[in-house]
Amino acid sequence: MQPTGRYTLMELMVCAAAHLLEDGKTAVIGTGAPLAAAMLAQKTHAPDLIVMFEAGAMAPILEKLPISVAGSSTQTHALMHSGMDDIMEGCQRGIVDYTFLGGAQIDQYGNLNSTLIGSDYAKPKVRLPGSGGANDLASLCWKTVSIIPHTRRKFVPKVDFITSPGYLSGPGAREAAGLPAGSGPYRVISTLAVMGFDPGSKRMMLLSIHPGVTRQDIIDNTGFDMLFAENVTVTAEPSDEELRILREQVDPQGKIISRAMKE
Amino acid sequence: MQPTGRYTLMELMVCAAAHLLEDGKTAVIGTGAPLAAAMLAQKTHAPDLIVMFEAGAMAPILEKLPISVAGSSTQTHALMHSGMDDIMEGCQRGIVDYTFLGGAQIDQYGNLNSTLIGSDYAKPKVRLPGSGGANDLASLCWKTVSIIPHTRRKFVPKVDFITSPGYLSGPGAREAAGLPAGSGPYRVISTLAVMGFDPGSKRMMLLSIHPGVTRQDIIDNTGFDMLFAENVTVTAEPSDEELRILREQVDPQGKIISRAMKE
Amino acid sequence: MQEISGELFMPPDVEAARAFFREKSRALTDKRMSVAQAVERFIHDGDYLAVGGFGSVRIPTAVLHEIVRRRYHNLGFCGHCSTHDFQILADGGVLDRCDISYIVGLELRGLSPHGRRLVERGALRTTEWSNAGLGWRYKAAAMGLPFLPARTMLGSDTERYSAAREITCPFTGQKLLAVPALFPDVAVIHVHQADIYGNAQIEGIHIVDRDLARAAKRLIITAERIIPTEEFRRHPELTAIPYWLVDAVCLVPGGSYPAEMPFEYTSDETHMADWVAAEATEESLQAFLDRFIYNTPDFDAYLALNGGANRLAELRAAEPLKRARG
Amino acid sequence: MQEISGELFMPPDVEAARAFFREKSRALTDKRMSVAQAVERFIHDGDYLAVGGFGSVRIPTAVLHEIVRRRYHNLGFCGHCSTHDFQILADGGVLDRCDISYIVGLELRGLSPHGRRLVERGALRTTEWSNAGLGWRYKAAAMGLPFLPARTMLGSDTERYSAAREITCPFTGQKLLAVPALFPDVAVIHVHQADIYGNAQIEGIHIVDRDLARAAKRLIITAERIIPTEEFRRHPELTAIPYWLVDAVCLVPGGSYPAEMPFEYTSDETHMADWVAAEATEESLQAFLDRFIYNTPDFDAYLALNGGANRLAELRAAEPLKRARG
Repeated sequence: MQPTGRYTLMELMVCAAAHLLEDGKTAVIGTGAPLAAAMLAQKTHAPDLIVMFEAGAMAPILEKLPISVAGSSTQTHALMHSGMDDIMEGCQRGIVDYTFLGGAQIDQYGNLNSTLIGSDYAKPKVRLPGSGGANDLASLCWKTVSIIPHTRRKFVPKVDFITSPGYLSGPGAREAAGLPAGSGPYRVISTLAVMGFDPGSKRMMLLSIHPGVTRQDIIDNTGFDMLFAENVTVTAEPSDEELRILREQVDPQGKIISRAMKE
Repeated sequence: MQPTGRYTLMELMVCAAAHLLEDGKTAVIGTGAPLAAAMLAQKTHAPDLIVMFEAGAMAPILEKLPISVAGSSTQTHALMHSGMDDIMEGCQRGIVDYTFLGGAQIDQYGNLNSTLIGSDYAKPKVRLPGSGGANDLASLCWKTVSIIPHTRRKFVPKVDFITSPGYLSGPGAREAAGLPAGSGPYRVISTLAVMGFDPGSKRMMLLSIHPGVTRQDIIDNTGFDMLFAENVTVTAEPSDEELRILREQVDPQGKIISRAMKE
Repeated sequence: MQEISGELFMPPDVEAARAFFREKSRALTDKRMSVAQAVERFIHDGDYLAVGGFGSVRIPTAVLHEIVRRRYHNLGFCGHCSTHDFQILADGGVLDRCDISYIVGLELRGLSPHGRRLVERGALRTTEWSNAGLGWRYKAAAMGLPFLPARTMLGSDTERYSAAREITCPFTGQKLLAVPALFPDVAVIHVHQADIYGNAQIEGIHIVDRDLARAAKRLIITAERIIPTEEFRRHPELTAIPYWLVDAVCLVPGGSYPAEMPFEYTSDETHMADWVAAEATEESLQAFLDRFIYNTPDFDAYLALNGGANRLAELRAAEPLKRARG
Repeated sequence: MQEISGELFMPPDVEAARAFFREKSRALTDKRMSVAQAVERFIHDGDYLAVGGFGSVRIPTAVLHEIVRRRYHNLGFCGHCSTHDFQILADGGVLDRCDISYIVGLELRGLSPHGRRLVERGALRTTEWSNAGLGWRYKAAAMGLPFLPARTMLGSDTERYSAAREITCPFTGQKLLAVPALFPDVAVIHVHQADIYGNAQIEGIHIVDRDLARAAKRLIITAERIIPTEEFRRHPELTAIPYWLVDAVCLVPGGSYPAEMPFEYTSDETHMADWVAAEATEESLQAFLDRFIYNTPDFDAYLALNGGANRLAELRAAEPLKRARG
């Protein structure tokens, strides 16, 4: 499903993620594609985007892509070396605008599973790491963006385990559960498209489709009924300038952008 | 009531307080006489007494007597510059052995009043500072020592306001209120005597009487029925060595030891 | 359950606080302004005010004077470890309600006669707390929680005249005190170093100021000096307050005077004793305030009235804490 | 109210914890000892263990190896942000129960095959949490409270398989999650500098280690270097852990290897990849553990097997964080 030779699918997704980030806002970011997106945003339209890592680094100047959210590479030239409490409590207080999450499964309400595959908690078919900070960030940050490969195995009617809350069972469910009002899933960036959520039903709704991808591709690769926005656009392709920055400054070794997304 | 010319009453009280402090234990100390006692203890039998101040200084090497519990003089050569949370949460966790408190009134259960004199909270006859950290320390530290002038105005049947809990209404009352088990008033050092508390009734009990003071003096100056221990002793007089250290090293300007206690 | 009757001046509405913090600007902008500009812009009649430091240690004197000079009305105040800070505001008559863990007292300096008069004649609505209790109210707010449990104040009249609530632990069944989150409308903290954006360092003990900076809806920083942002990036372990929490940065050398500033200068006991003496009568107090605040344009002029640079130099020489080299 | 069914391995008995801390020695004594001595003295079969750092960052590798080498039984473990630390203990078969916010995963390094096998065949009793949830469990313990309220985990299966409890705020009426205090029997934290008594400095982010050090009943410190106590008194702002919390101080240069140590050395990705590869089968794993742990006397010998001082020098050269001068 590689759209053209000018850029990789990952480069398209990283740029789509970068475009979501506003200047002068805060984001708690993990490793991998989301961090490449944040770095690209800082080097283009959002120089004052404040990047935080859940383990305690605040507003670093990133020199290389970290492999751990607590590693030295998250702390270079930081404005503050703090702790996980300060970061997570800031999220809970409402000062963190964006976060990025991944997962093994996602459903139409944006609920994410990164704990297990199977039906028996005590003896899962596949044990995955668990929440880590994902549940906290999905619960507390204002806008959650998920990046996830678009297959029926991952876009499922019902996740095997709700590790991190999306809109749970639908409208009002987050608030009823005690989660902060007005927070929740914002966008899903997949290998096929960019999706948001219908304000009324809180169901996933396709907003833009990647170049070369058809509606039928979406339907064939989605395990639930995907809503389509009234005017679905084509996902903006990376500009040559964005690609140059990505390849020369953000990820010169191509650790992320030349990687195909694991399925 | 000055017992002899060799030492002042305050010197006797400071030494009595110092004798209570064990080596290698922790104490949250305020300013004034208790601090002089802690410094004396460190320079005599308790070199490794750990002194903390409620505002955040941990284990300083004290050079001069501070006038504020948050001042620079509480922080000189400290092992850690922390915050009030770290100190108070340590008390709540159970790692602080001793604290010293004063007050305008004390009753037979060791309840202390430093909030107001009068019967109408909204329009007190005399407004005093309030709890400060006293309620916290009296609630959370293992052993509370009070230093207070011995008069009927201060040793009262019922304090006008329980600012800081002693044994409240008697046996079991602290635990029933939710306060930590096994904590509470330990000693009261007055201008006339040293008192403890009867294990059964939790009522104040005289343990040692200052030189030159009579039982009748105690009765005349106490507003409630004071219990007397089976063998009441005479409060140990300061040794020449203790006086030398007090006068030359702890309080060379005589700010505390040559002061008569305010009544 | 003990009857608890105190007035809760600031309900712990965490959803309203989240909505406020969502809209608060996190932009990287030069926030330097005069104390007058900061006060005018970020403090309004009726606001609930909290200040950092510890009464006679590291207090934002210039802002407190400006509040009095502008004759604010009906301010609420968090009387947490407050001595000279409360004294300035109480003498200036700008307060109408006060959460109290410690006011009126001046530690070893005795009691404030005017502060006493004010409370004794019922001129302030007051609610009682302990130092830890109020500190944990800031921490609850900083954590984005409506309350924190505590094991203090229980069984005392301090609890009875507070606005806390008793709860039962869902695990142990034990009785605990719930202290409500306190989100001050505005907090003012005096620090050693800040940059133009609001990143701030506090030297020595921080008391409760890390939590207060996070709990406050608006935050004014006064600083002994402004340093380059690069200094924060070279020593991120020393940053106490990151810039996105801060609304105003005011350069005020000597800004804690007459209170002490650890590592900088000690307190002016003479002037603070004069202040207490001036409170003897309403008349003497008004004359004192006229001289030192109302008829004085700003903090520098106030310092000048008290000996200015020479006096500050004496107080610097007497400061016990010396910075370690390297 | 959501049904919550997870097992609570460590009930938050704050009175028992207070009684323990009351008796714990606060004496100023030289606590230096070998890793073997510290493990033998302070870790026992069945203990509930917690480690500082973040899985592949600042972990106490020497102590983890010694626990495996001594073939401990039925340890409980706090799987908070745990990657290589959990991997060592899980591969060594010393665990029988685990609180989980993150295990089995190795961040960008993939998943641990053996860790997966262990959980998938039900060989570990497990309870789910989030990173903040487990971190706040340490903080509740550090604060001497039986629980802290939280606004995470609510409504998710993470909550359902946790051992938290839903409560109602006495002020706002809102639903909150109560996370129980966690007082580990023993915690092990690797730090940059310690003195012989246990005062410790951590450089860079502290993650949750300030709270963990206070929550743990017994605390083993491993340190890159031992420095004079005077250094702590010269820089009290850098002290993360005061000596009276500490039971043992072990000097272990390179002690976080193969995990990274900020400001010191980066991680050995080759060796960590070899470790994952060795987990392919039980046989290959046993051979690997024989070579690197069971048949290896101590951590220095383990380092030597991996290139020793030369390898460590390469990793030091590759460390991104440089200390600011002055």
